[in-house]
Amino acid sequence: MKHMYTSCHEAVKEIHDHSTIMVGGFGLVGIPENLILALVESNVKHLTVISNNCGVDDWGLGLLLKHKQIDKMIGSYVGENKEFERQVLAGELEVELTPQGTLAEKIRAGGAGIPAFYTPAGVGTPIADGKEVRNFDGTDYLLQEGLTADVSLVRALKGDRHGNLIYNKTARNFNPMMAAAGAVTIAEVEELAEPGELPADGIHTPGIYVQGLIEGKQEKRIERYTVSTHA
Amino acid sequence: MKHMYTSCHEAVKEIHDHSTIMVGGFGLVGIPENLILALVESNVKHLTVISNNCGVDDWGLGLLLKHKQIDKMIGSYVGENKEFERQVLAGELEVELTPQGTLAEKIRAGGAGIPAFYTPAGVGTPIADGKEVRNFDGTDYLLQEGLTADVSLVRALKGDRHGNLIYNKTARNFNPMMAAAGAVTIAEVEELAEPGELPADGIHTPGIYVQGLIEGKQEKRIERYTVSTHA
Amino acid sequence: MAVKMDKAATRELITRRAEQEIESGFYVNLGIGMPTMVANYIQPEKDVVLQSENGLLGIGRSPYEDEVDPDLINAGKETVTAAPGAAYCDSAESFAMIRGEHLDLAILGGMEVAENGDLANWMIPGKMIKGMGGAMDIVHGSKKVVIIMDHVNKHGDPKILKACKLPLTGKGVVDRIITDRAVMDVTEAGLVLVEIVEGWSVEEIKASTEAELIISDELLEISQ
Amino acid sequence: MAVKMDKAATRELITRRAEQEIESGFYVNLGIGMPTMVANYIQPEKDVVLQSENGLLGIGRSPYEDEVDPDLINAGKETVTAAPGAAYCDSAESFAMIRGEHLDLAILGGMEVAENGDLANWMIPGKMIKGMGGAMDIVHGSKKVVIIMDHVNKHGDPKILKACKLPLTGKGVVDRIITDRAVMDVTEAGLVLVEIVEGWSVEEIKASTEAELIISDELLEISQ
Repeated sequence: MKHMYTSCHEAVKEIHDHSTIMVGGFGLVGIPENLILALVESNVKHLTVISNNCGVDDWGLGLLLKHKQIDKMIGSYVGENKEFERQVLAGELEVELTPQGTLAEKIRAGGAGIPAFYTPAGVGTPIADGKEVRNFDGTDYLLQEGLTADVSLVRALKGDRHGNLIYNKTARNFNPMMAAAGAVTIAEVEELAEPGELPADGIHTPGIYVQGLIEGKQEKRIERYTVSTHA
Repeated sequence: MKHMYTSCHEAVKEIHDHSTIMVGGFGLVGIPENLILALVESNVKHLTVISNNCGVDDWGLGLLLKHKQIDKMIGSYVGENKEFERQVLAGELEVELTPQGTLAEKIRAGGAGIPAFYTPAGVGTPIADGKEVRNFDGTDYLLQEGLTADVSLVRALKGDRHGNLIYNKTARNFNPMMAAAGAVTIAEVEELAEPGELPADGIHTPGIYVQGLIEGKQEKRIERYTVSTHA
Repeated sequence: MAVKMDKAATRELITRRAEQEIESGFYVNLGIGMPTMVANYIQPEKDVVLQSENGLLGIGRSPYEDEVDPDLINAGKETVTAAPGAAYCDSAESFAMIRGEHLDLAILGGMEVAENGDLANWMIPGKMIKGMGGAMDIVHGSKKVVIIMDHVNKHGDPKILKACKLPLTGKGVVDRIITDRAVMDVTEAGLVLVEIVEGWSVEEIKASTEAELIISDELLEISQ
Repeated sequence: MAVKMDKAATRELITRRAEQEIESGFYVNLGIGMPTMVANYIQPEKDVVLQSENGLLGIGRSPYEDEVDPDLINAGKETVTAAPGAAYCDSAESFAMIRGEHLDLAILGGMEVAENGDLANWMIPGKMIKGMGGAMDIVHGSKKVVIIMDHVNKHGDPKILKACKLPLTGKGVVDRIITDRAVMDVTEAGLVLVEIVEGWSVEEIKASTEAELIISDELLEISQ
């Protein structure tokens, strides 16, 4: 049975100044909202954050930016955030941009004990600077190393006390790989389940990757509300 | 909508003399029984077969061996088969043994467009002969290349006409990675479903990896029948 | 004789032409922005599966208001629905599909394309760098990469060049370019003009293209 | 004074001692053969999850006859059940768990172990090679690797050596060896004898061990 945190504040005590953390989500979808809020209140500083995006100015990881808690950001797209831009231009924030598929694979590799792999993405681009290029069967590939974190914060729809997680729709995104790549992984779940309630064939993250859970109600802000009108 | 084969005989026409094929399953669990039977009857020869095991003497891939249809076998454990031993010792069959986790990862890499990766398994063993050894952060790793196949034969519990597959329990094993690593992937399914019937969050193999399906009733032979007795 | 069209008409012209690249049975990734609009024109008789790199194979139409699920978006972060027979997956699996060349076609936007198929579409030095998102993976993974964009930039300067000036997204990755003036194929021999939009002359296309253009023997005209 | 035990008693002695390596909260992989038997002795108050590398996290007891599912086996190909809260996964994910060091403990069999932690347990040159299965991955992935085996082979020759003679399964991978005579730890200083089975003397253990043994200051006796 996993540790059941009594609050998000207790959970984020695993994170210290200078920790490297991974935070699940694509845009604002699938982010562990309450763990991020607790991390803001914890006021830990000098974080290295690995996440596909960096939230928006007033939500998600944007809140950590606003409180200047991030020293370095590793992601693939950070264009939704004015404060991000300001801090980068002011030299307050280091940013390492990685192609999205490479980022996903680097995180998977980290969790899977693969120290490095080759990928075609980024060959001949600024991403290749300082990276080994190697030819396999006539095509050039870049060497990319795995990524791990001290703590991973993920969000799931359901989680049981064994740490098994199921994600909802496109809120899955980076969460499963990050769950595996964190030395400590904390899952914020919308619904807690008892062991055996979740279908064993339908688990997205097996419980071995999760060290603790906390239940949390989600706001789920929408970035680009797009609808069809009835004809 | 995917091609729905009318028979296993039609399906295995995708496989020719000298084809490289992947066949799902761990032991006799999760093997595409009827596709293998049809392949035996097709009498194609000189196959390179990638599969964790090679069946038993009278079932699964053992039937292909008996009919001398395999030139080369790539697997991790081939110890359940007398005819296999005979052919290897007689020099009729080439065998390439690969650690099971490395084999699984090589197949995943092949399907995922990763030409090569590093793994600790096999360092300092005969498996490392002729392979690049590289040190990352003080530990030695072997370079291993991805594997692909001309045709992959997999077995699933359920499949829909979009090619989405769901596997049953430990019959999943190598099937999902092989489905992705075959230029042509043929799925033998126990039950056909209409698109939308399978839960979109519970698909193990997304349909993009599957080129055709055939329904097949399985015998499911048991290698080591082991039971508890009621107290 | 140059052709004047407003922005909406230009976009419709380009996206309708891009739609013709999609064959029944295709798995397709549409980039953010104008490429996403191509979905609006896909002919209903075509059996097409749209992939979204954030983990959805089988994008459906936009939701009605009462169908909106904040956990269901496309790569452009717009709320969408899932088509019947859709499958969700994680980002590693999604890019495994892409990198492993399981997609038949990707339609993406471009800032510059070179005659050798180099593409630049992610950063302008000196401006804030927002990131490449999935573009660098997608250009390597798809069996065919089609770039759709205006033929010239807002200053009237060519965007189809002998060599890209901007930092690349991918080297030698583009197969076809569709603009508001023409369709061009990247071939071993060089960049071939294969279609021309009604109202434009070959000379006008050449004049607005820095890259050397080979004129196809079977040059077609696209009616507006 | 040497101790004579029949094979069943020897196996029980070793597997019961091996069970003590398992702490509550552990994720454990048990190898094929004698290691699988360790499961029979796991104390019910321990919260343990057994992993099977063919894709089951949470092995349960053997099924009753009416529960047998041919699609549900362990890595030894025996029919099993899934424990409450179990999860199935594919082989790549299963070995991602292993290689990524998510398992706390692996208990495996051995043919030879060297004092530096080298392990040989998969092939004998000249005999038919059956394959290494998952052993080469498992020895690298687990936080702790415990080898259980007879102290000497059927000819009475040592199996714990200065250097392995057989082809290796892994280099420097073993943390602890449990035999029918003793428990030894691989340390930076060398192989340390930490426990000795009742009835055996330190001199007898030394005589039946080719590797140099350091005798622990806190040597314990295991009662039979």
